[in-house]
Amino acid sequence: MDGLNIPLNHVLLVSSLLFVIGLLGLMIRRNIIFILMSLEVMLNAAALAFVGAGAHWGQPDGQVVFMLILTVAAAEVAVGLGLVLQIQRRFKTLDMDHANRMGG
Amino acid sequence: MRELIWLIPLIPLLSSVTLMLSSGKFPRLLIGLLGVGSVGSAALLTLALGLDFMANPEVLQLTLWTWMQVGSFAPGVAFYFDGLTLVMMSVITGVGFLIHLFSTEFMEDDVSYARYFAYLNMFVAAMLVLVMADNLLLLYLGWEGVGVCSYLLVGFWYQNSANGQAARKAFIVTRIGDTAMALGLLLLFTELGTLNIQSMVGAANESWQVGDTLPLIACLLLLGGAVGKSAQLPLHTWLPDAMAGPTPVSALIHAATMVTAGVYLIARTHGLFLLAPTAMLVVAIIGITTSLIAAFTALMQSDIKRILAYSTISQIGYMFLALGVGAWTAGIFHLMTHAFFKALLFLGSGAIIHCLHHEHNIFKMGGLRSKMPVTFWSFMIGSAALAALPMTSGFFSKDQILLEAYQFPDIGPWLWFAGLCGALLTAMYSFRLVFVVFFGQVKTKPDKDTGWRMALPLSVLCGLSLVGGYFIIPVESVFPMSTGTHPAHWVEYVSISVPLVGLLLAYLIFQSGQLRVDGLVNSAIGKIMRQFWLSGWGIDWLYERLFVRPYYAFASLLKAEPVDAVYGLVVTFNEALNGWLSQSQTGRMRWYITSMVAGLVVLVAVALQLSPEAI
Amino acid sequence: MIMVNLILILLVGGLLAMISERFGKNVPRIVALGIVLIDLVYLLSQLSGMSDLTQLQAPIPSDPGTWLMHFKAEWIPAFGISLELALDGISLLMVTLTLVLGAIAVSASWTDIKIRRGFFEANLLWTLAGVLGVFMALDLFLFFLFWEVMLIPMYFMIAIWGHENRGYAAMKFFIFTQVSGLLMLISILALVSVNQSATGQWSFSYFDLLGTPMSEKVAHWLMLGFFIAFVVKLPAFPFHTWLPDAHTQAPTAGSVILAGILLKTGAYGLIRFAVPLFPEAAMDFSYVAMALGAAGIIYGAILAFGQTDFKRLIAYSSVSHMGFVLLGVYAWNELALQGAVMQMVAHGFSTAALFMIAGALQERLHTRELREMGGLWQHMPRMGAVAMFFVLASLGLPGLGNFVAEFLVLLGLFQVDPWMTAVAALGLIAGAVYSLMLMQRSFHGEPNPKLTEMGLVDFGTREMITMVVMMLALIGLGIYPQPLLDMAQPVLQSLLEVTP
Amino acid sequence: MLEITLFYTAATVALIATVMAMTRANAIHALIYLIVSLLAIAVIFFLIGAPFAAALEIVIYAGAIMVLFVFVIMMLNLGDKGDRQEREWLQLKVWAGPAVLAIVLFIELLYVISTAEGPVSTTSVSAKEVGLSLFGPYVLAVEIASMLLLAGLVGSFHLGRRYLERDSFDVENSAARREAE
Repeated sequence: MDGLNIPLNHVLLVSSLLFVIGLLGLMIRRNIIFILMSLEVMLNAAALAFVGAGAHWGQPDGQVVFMLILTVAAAEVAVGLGLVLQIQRRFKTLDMDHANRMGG
Repeated sequence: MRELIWLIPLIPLLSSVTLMLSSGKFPRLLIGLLGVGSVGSAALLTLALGLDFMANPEVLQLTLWTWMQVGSFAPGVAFYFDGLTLVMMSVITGVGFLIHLFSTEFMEDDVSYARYFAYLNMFVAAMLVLVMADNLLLLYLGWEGVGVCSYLLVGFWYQNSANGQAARKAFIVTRIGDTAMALGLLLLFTELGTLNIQSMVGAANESWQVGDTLPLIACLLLLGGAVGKSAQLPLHTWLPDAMAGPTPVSALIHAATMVTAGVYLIARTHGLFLLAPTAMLVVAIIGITTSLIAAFTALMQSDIKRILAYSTISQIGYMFLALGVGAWTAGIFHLMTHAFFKALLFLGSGAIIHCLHHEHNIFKMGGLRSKMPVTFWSFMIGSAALAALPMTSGFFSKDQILLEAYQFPDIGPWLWFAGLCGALLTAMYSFRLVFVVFFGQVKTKPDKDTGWRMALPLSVLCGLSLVGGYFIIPVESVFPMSTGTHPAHWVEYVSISVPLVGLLLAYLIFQSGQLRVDGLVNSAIGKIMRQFWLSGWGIDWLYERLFVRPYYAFASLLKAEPVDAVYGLVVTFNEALNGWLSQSQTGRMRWYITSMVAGLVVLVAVALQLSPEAI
Repeated sequence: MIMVNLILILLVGGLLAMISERFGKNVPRIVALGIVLIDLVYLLSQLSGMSDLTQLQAPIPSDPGTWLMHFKAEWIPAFGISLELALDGISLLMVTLTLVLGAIAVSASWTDIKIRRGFFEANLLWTLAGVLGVFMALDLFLFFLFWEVMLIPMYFMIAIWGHENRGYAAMKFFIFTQVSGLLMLISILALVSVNQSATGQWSFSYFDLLGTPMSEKVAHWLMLGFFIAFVVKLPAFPFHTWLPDAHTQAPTAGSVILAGILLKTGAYGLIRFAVPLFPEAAMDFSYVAMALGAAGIIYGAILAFGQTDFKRLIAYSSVSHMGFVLLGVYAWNELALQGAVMQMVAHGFSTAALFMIAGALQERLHTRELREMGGLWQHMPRMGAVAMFFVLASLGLPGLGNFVAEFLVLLGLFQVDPWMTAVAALGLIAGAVYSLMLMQRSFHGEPNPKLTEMGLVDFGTREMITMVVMMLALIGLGIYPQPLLDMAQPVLQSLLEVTP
Repeated sequence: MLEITLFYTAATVALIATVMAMTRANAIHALIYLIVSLLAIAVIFFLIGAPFAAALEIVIYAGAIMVLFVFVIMMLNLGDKGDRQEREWLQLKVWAGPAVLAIVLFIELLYVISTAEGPVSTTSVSAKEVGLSLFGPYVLAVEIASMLLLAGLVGSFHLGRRYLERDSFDVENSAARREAE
């Protein structure tokens, strides 16, 4: 099997590509639903990197961190979507550029 | 008895303080008694002291207390009394007393009677301290004290801004000289380790050679003070303006006493000047130049007090000439006689002004000979003495100065000749004044004649002006004997005859009209010269442009505080930064995220750059 | 303990004054005056128990036992911070000056404070407490603390009771002093840590920090930190720009305290800390400092001449006068130092008095603009005469304290650098120019007809008493300054021995 | 060999699906692409020897979390208007700057991971091992995660409750407004 294994840096490459795509989405989307989705993608990318690294060393720690990320994602989505509903109610739109009261 | 010398300045000082504290609540009689009485008693004490000194000519040194002591610097409040001091004190208290008496009548209608005498007494006290001081610092105290009193008295009628202007000019111009003098004091102390005049001169003779640079610098700095106070070139411009003060003030301060302080200073420190022949030469040249310039200017003036003011400048120029050629005794002698006859002339003009509703222009006067006989004779005698007609007091002193100037090496005859020209001019302008004011048509009628309080001082001063020349001043122990031989007789004859020629010229031009000068005066050059001399050789004009206006311009330029503008830049920068950064607070999430990513990119790049091995 | 009491009396007194407003609007000022006088009497009574003050032994700077008073209590021992106060001749002079001028300042604002008088008097007393602390603290941490303590109440005084542009002035004052104070804090901390690495012990005590060995470069930078803090306070050109605003906008008592006392803390700091702690660095730096001093004299005088605001003119004259102090300190010989100390005291009186006159005019005319004055002597001859006296004092008339000070400074300076002296002496001329201009525009000249209708009231008894006290003080300093010189002499002597 | 082929296929699918998800105008479409992406990542997990993670990815991520999204999108009921709006927002000028930044960041990441040598281990880490370390050395993290979930629960309940009580809220508001008038 030697030489035919999946190379670690390819896994990381995929992970970082996903991360960057998620980041790009975060930067360009104005709809808060898409922003939350982008966040999910980024979290996932990070999780992939962890799991990949864990697998590289053959240790369970990567997956443990994956699970922590999972909980964070779940909590974040729960609260985030709750906020989405509130924003829709207050501003009658999901455009985050409207929620700019903190502008200086 | 002599130990009570400190009472002499103290009495006028106390009187002055009392008058100041009275807030003008004393009756006039009491004010007059205090003002005149204090100076009178000082004069009596001086007289007693003088008699005592004549009998037993011993120098007195009296330290009241140490003013301040820092290390070896320990000037005392201490008096030094010798013949020179005695002469000065006599002039100050004697002439001072007469002028105070005169003032009681001259100022009788003034609302600020008490203030006037407070200032005048203060002046006498300060002047006495000046001449009695045994060290230069105490002398400086008196020096500045008289300056302040002069300022206060010139600007006595403060409601008129022009008077304030004149007073300020007087103080500031003399202050320029005073600052030079202060620097001289610093130099002398630093080099010689004392400011006590006697020991300083002794130390100077030990550590310096004749012709060294340091004594030259020190003497020139002291000379700066002297020319400021004595209204010599180039700091003479304040004196004509200082005539804005009450006339008795002009008589006391700006003719008899304060303006001669410079002469006194140089005479007092003659030991230093002897070490710096160049400085002496400068003194002589300044003296004779000033004398001529002022005499020309006096010839053109029409304000009676300004004529006398320029005449004073001119006469002090003679004293400087005397000092410069080493004729110390003659210089001090002329100081004394000048105090008599110039005080007489000023008081006389004061009487005229008092009786003529404050008229100053001589061409609006005329024919006063019969209306004001006392004043007329005062003027006649005063002018004769001023012009140095034979047998008057001015004759003896001025003649002596000219003769000694003639003997001065190298340029002596030139100095003598210039002095003669001055004497000619002096005779002309002084008798021009007499002829215009007292002869001819009556143009303004006097509404009163002088009372006894005016007449008495005038008479006494008349007498002094006549016989003052026979006084022998007790300064032979103070100054080195002049060693010159007697010059040829023709020199003496010329010296005697020149004033008479001047008198004759004045008569022909201003009285009989036989000598017509209209053509000369009205020619193009004549007009220009006339204007030029009238304005005092344009020196005021020059200073106005050289110093006053640039200073004003500079001050108004700086008023905006350029330094603060620099700090303002910091503020502006911060405000700009604030504006810029708060604009970046758009409140838009995408903008924040993008900024964060940009920051992240930079941070990662920096981290990679800084420690690539960490990966 | 005496020194602690001196400060505590003022601190507690401030609280009392604040509370006393409940008993009537005019009670706080009486309380405040009483507190300051009690403090002054307390100080004098404690001193009279001591040996003859003119026979002071020379305190060895590094040996607290030789000082007039010394108090030390532990505070934060872990860092070597203690409550250390000490008094020598110079501090004693300054403390006395502070209390005398403090009483005068209370009197100066007797009537012109209309709102929250209790709090005003409290701030005044707290400022005084801070100043006393600055003059007595010899633990650098404590010194810094007091340095800040005197700043904050002063800020309130300007910001709450000041004139039309008070907010700006107060903020400017605060920022300038705060930033410079921060530099000093950095220097203090650095100095302490340098000392710690040399001796292995943390200590903020002046006595331990004297003679800390350090490299030339370090000494230079640390000295600069102290120097800037002190010259901003002094203030010296070009750090002076806070002063005209602060002085002009402050209420009368504030101006009196600012000009009379607060500026002196800067000079005191230079003499006590900036030079002795870093003797070599300070001496290397002396020409720069002296040049700043000379520049300040001339610059301040010219700007004073250009002003048309009474208080602003006096404020710039302070810049000019403080230039002499800076020159005196950095000429660093006995004559010049005595002159500097003398100038601190004399300027305290003369400028405080002029500010009081300005305050009195403002109260009567509701303006400080010189162009709207003129001929005031006619209406208020007493005030005119008093103003004339202090104007003459400030232009350095011999026989008054300022002359002695300026002459001694110039004399000392001449031995170091004659040319600098010549430049500084120009300040004497420029000083005369602006001083007389001030007199001309306010009290002399044609009476302004508008003013005649206002029914101006001359100085009353209370004002005259304060003025006469200051006049007598200046005359005393002018004709017999010896007691003061004797008091400072041993201290200066021993400080001079610290430097090479 | 099969594994490697599968890995690259899954990776490609994940990337394409993610890109599609990010660029859709319609939220439901995007969501479905996202689910595809998540499933592909689950495959990768499986391939690199983390079967437990793969299962969780499918069950929790693709199953539970995404379903939340679906519900919310349904509640919001965006419709065609929302789609048009989204298309307007996706302009090139909006893209350009962030894209540059993202590419630079990616290059930096690439530089960092380029040093990661070696293969992924073939031995899979079993759920048991994961469980042992979860409740062994990571027990504190598990506790914290539980707290986090609790907080998320409370928070979402709170936020959502107000949404459901919208009408009553508006009534209160208008009542307050009337009083103010």
